[in-house]
Amino acid sequence: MTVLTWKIGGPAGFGIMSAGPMFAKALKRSGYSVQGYPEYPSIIRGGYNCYHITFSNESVFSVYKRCDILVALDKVVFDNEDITENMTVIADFDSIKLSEDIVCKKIHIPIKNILKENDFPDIVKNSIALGASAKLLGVDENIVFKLFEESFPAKVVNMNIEAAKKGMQYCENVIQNNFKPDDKVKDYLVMTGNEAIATGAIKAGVGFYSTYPMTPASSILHYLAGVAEKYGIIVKHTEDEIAGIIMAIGASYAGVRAMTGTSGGGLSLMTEGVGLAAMIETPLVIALSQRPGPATGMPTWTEQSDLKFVMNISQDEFVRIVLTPGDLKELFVMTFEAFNLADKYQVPVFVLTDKFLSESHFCVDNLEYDGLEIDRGYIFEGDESKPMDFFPRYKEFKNGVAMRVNPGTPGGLFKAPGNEHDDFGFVATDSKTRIKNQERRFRKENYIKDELPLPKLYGNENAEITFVCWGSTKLPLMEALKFTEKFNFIHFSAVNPINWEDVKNIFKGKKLVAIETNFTGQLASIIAEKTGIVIEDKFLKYDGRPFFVEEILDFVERGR
Amino acid sequence: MTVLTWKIGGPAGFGIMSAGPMFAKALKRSGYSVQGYPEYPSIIRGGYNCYHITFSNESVFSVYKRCDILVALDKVVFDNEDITENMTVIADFDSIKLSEDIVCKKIHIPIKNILKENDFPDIVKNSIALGASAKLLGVDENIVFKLFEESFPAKVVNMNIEAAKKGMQYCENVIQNNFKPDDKVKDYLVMTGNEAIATGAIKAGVGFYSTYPMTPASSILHYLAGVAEKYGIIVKHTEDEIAGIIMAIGASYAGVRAMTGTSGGGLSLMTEGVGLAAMIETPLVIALSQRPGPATGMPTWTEQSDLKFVMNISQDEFVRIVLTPGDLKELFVMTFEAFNLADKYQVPVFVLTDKFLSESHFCVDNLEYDGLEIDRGYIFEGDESKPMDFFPRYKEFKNGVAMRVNPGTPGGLFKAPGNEHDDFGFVATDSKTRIKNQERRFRKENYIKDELPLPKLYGNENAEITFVCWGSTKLPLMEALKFTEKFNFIHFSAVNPINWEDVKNIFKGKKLVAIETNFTGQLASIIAEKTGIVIEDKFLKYDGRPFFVEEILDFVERGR
Amino acid sequence: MKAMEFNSGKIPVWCPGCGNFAIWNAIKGALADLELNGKDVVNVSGIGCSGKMLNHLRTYGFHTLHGRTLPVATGVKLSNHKLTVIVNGGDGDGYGMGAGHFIHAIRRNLDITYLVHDNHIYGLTTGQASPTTDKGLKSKSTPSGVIDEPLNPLAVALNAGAAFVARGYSGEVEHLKELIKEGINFKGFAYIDILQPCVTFGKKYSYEYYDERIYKLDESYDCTSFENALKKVWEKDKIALGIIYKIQKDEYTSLHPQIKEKTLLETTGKIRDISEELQSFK
Amino acid sequence: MKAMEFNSGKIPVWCPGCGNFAIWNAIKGALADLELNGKDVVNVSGIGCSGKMLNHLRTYGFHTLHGRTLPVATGVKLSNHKLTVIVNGGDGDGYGMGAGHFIHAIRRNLDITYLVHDNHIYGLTTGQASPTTDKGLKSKSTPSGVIDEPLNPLAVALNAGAAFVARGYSGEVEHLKELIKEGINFKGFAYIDILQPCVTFGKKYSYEYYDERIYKLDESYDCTSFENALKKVWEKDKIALGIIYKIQKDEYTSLHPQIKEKTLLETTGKIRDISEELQSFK
Ligand SMILES: Cc1ncc(C[n+]2csc(CCOP(=O)(O)OP(=O)(O)O)c2C)c(N)n1
Ligand SMILES: Cc1ncc(C[n+]2csc(CCOP(=O)(O)OP(=O)(O)O)c2C)c(N)n1
Ligand code: SF4
Ligand code: SF4
Ligand SMILES: [Mg+2]
Ligand SMILES: [Mg+2]
Repeated sequence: MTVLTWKIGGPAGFGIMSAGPMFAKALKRSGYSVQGYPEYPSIIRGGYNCYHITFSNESVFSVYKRCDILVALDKVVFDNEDITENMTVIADFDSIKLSEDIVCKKIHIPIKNILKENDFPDIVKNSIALGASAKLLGVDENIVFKLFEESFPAKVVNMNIEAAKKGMQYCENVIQNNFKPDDKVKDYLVMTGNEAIATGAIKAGVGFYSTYPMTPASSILHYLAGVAEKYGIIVKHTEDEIAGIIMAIGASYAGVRAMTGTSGGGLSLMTEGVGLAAMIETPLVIALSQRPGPATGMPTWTEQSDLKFVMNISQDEFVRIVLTPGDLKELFVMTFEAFNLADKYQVPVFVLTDKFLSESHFCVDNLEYDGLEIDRGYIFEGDESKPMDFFPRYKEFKNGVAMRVNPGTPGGLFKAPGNEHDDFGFVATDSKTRIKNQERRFRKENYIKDELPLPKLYGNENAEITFVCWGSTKLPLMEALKFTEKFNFIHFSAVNPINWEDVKNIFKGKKLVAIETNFTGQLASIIAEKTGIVIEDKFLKYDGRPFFVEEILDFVERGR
Repeated sequence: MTVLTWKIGGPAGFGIMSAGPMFAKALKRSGYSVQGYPEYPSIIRGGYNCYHITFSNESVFSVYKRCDILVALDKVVFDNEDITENMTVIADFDSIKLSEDIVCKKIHIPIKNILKENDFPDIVKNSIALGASAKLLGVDENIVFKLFEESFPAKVVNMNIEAAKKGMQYCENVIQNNFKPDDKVKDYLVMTGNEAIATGAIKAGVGFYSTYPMTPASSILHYLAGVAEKYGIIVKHTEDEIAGIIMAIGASYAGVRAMTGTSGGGLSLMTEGVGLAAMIETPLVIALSQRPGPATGMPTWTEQSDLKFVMNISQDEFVRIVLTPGDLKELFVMTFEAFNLADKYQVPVFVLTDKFLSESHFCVDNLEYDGLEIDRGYIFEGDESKPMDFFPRYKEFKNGVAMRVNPGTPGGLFKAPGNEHDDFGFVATDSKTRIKNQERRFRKENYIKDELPLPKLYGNENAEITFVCWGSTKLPLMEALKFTEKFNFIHFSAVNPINWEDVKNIFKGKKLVAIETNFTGQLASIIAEKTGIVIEDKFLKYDGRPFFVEEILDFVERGR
Repeated sequence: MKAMEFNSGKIPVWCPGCGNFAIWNAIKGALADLELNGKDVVNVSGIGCSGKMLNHLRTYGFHTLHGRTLPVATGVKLSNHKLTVIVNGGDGDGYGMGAGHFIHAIRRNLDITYLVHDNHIYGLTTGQASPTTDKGLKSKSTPSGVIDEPLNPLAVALNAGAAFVARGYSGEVEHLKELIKEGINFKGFAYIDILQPCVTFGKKYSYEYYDERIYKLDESYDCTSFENALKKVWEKDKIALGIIYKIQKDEYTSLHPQIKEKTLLETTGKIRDISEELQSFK
Repeated sequence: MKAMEFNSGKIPVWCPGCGNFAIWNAIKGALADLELNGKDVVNVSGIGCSGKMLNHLRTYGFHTLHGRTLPVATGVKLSNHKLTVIVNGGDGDGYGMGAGHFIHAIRRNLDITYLVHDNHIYGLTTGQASPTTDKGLKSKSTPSGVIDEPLNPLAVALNAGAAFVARGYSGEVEHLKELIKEGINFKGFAYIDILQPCVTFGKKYSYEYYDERIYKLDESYDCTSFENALKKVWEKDKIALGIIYKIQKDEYTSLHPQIKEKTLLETTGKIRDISEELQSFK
């Protein structure tokens, strides 16, 4: 076995969402590569929550359907999980009705009794389970205790340590695996996609972040709010998403690196604002974390179904950059570069993610690279000799791009107008001006194209099947690639604007299969639109879950 | 000469926008087919307004660049119009500086003096000009006087008649044309595209129309508001477009035929609402009158640049019907049918128009057809025996469609949820339900396809060039078709969902040229997306003006 | 129908002790007391813990978008004014995202009942500050403490022209039930702000907090006086429960001759003769 | 700079006699009197006749979307609080579409000046009813007369917690200029509703109408009293001009330690060392 999977489940409110990630970190600190995937409903109490960890001594990328070790904190787990013979299940089997009928490798921990005997509150159930899991998997208990110290209020640390120790008592036999922990990995980072976006933005010097909370984008807001004072960022939870994007545009107009982030419903409300940013050519970075819709849809689940929405959002036509990173590194670097692109080309830049990528935990060696540099584009420095002069803010300076001016600059006066306008920003509707502007604004595409990454081939060049994917679907494919040579895949980490002639070359001679978590195959649509290449074979999933590794392998085995 | 063109111009506030249409009607009542096209800026006073009429004894469809007779109510006209030698210009040349330098056929009318001598207010300038124009073109003066009676408050009718008579005095020579007025035409209708939409909606039994005013869609609101009490319609100007669409959805949910209408900016604000209508499967008709953007753009000009926005609006994916009528008849009938489609398939139905089609005047023989019938789709009639029972409102009844229920129906209780849901409308996020719903909702497309019109070929089957167009671009092509056999054209009066395999057949063997008033060629993009057929030749215009007939003929002459 | 019969059969997923349970019971009780039939009631709910009310009532229901309850309710009521329309939403939903609709719904005075579950916090999205959150509160989106002044929604409503302004409390179910009945019976826009403890995220605004401060308005209070009402809504320390302001104003449906007799649902949706209309274009 | 020097050079396209001319002059005069330099002023304008102000001022300018002036102004001011930010918008723009932003901007009390050109009508889109249009008015969108109650925006503002509420009038340019100066000097959100006759579509609200009813608040009026202010804004028949309410409250930028010294513009936009941040993920 090259990977193991562990899962903890229980009702909402049981602390699954803190226990899971903590155990992922414990495994990482033990020298294993980890990937953690949460599932939960949009309810504060009562629904079923679970957290699935994949780990190995080799790199792991994504989540399996399979669960090797299941921690069942409550009987609801048995209603929600398929228990199989080979599964190791940690539970208080005494408190489960008809537990005799459950066929699996049982590890019984009398949680109820432990709580009662030690006068522990319910909430330490997790710690008992983590203790047991640690023991079972050979995780050093001090790693667990250290994590408790880092995570819990001082006064409850000891109680949790005690609880974990009790759990350990009931669990002697270490699961057999031939993993050799890797010392390098101990120093890796474990973080969510949203954390990679937030840290990328911080690195890039973001000054202003404004939005309205919306799952699964909210944790970007929370993260940035948490460090706002430390880094001197202004972070605003506004009255609605309209104000969220418009405030960010105001900030950007004033010269500050500004960003907003939301999910599809919020982006719907931001629609008009996106066009405003485009028309006044004010840089703007928009993180979009997708979830299934339409409308409120399935708030806590995942899908890649807003790509075409983003490609065509807002009335009329304008250049927008659409980045579709597929892992932590890409998220971090592309968020960083998104600010440069926005500043250099003065267009809205979307960084797309989805609930799976945004809220799951992944392992990465490091995110500090040399070579990350800030480029603010062309900015007019001012002319003290004629401070009150108007400046041709919308006159082409280079490559379709005009010079920005920060208000306050002497001699840089201009109007930033949602209306069509002359070089100075005054309303103009004559035919010539309109044509000049549209052509200039679109000319930028020619230059942006050269800066964006082309889709990249992963795996054996000559495999039978070539999956075509974007965004987070890279991850299950990377994981599946470990097990077969039958497929390779092409991953788009940017969709617009890119050089489609080059894409055609990359596609040449390959048996293409579109793989996306949406109903229609949106990237496939865009490929047809841009190249005329119609990908007939599609492997689509639209149930709110990411592709599980087994599903990909099955598909490949079936030969389609 | 087969058509003549007449134009009146002056500053905003001079009444150009009432004089122009009035004269169009006068010509129609004289037995000529007419087409009237207004241009004006988004300013109440001071900008340049003009109204261009094309007329003939044969059907006319669209506007020419050429102007044969120009009525210049003010000197600004000379700054805005290219005066040519062959033009007949009606103006008060005395009050124009350097009028000697203007080379054209001058008809001098001392408007200023007439006003002074008769103690007329400025506003009757128009009537003087109309009198002169009528004389010049051989329009019976009684037709003009009758129109005054119909249009002006009783107390000023006589004054305007007197003014018109003065104008006539200065204009004896009738322009030479060999038009034979057609008596049938006298009974035709002259109306704008928005009026065709409004009357189509009235015919269809619309009960609720709510929106926020936005040029060029506002006149639908104004028209419906004007007849609301007469026909028992509720028409609401809401606090914003968000409320506009959401109220309409509420009305539709309650069982009433509901509609909203706006332009691109307003639609941006309605984005989230469109997805809501789709998710709760509540019928909704949305009229979209396009104007150039992005953002506020050029509010009073025309473009066809929201097609892809509409095709992809709102998060995630859902079936939407996109109708793109090209003339009054299509607007009327398709608006009527839009309500049937919405009711039968419980999806949002867009009726696209643009400023050119919405606000220009066109001639049509009649709009009352036999065969227009109302189909409200499947509605649960209730079950008195168990009034408080929940009803499976979202369970497939036929063709992907479930039965609607109007609240108040016994035994029809259900929840209309923006969330993903079970058959009764209660929140559900399990994999199976989600898949079932997405598949059911999309299944409707298969049936809608068979109901929507396929693109239609106009002109000689074997012409050298085949233009591909949608919406209002049909009109200049129809007009240009009178002069050459070199091209024919394929007009899409519906874009989604249609049977694309059939479209491929229609395209077969043709040298296609996309012709659209937008920058990127949006229909061409959609064609590539849906069929893989990439139309390389594009004739695009994106300056806020419709295609003028001469431009099309030039293009055809140039051979591309 | 009895109150219990208004249960939908779905088990509520609110946290144990949540103030929403009481509101649920009050609504069911009010519907029962008024002898309404669930089929004639439309419950329009926002998005939030508050909005989940929808799932638990045996009535027609509409789960709107976040912040959009009132426009939906307006469309429904104008289309079929025989229906009883009850709106549930949160403080984030109604006073944040929906603040504009709130003001404009008040201006219309349409006969609907608007219940705001005011827990001074965003419940469902795990505890961010809402427009009624106090200054200084530390939340996920305001870890250094809220710096925006909290909104007094009742004061705003009064001054936007509301004809019925009341305050209820989850800790006083019977009283709340009576308020909701008054709201439903009121011919116009009946707005009830409900103090609803959120036991999971609402730190300060607990049952204890309220129990120490609330008092009920009684006969001696003249709720037709705007001055009285203003004083009540700006009262510090103590919190008045009951109908704070109630006057008679033109109800909105009554201003539509279109629906004087029959509902819009009954009169429209049929093919119309438009020959007269077309004549005017000749 | 002199008032005249604040002309942009573009010729205004308002109707002759439009109240916007006076507002234009008052703004220019105020900027001149305060010895502000146009380069340090950002004028944020809405969409409407009112919004066209932007084109006529020799300052930085931002022509927003309809209804979205205040969020733009907030972003600008927080990013560079050394700028003077003046917002112009219409009654449709600000009280209709923008009502939610209005309420929430008030809660923040950010140091900007908000001028609402209140002509009780939609000017630019040819005369539809606005939220401040009287009941009964017949307009293109309400041909049988408005049936919504008109909004009293000053009363709403006061009760939403506004710290500076004033009323000006196009017929009193000097007085208006002084108000705008006070507004700019006020450290917080200065809201001035300006009675602006629309000579083309504004039927009732003419100069004559106002001239008969207005009076100016003088020394004897205590504008720090909330009760006084409430009385003033609800006054019938007569219309008070001047500062109706003014109190000192925490100004919003001052609550941000991030911009205590330098502006956000100066301190951000540079690459940051995040090694400490990353450490926490290990
Ligand atoms: C457009 C949009 N933005 C954000 C959200 C996410 N969201 C759902 S409920 C909610 C806040 C709920 O707070 P409140 O209205 O006070 O309700 P409570 O849960 O406290 O009852 C948010 C931010 C959403 N559903 N839609
Ligand atoms: C989203 C959107 N909806 C509608 C419009 C059209 N529109 C522009 S200005 C305006 C009304 C202006 O009224 P007001 O704010 O009172 O300004 P005034 O012209 O009276 O100064 C409208 C409806 C728009 N530009 N954007
Ligand atoms: S989070 Fe608060 S409001 Fe939501 S259910 Fe729990 S206690 Fe109630
Ligand atoms: S329409 Fe009214 S507000 Fe607009 S410019 Fe004319 S007078 Fe002024
Ligand atoms: Mg709340
Ligand atoms: Mg106005």
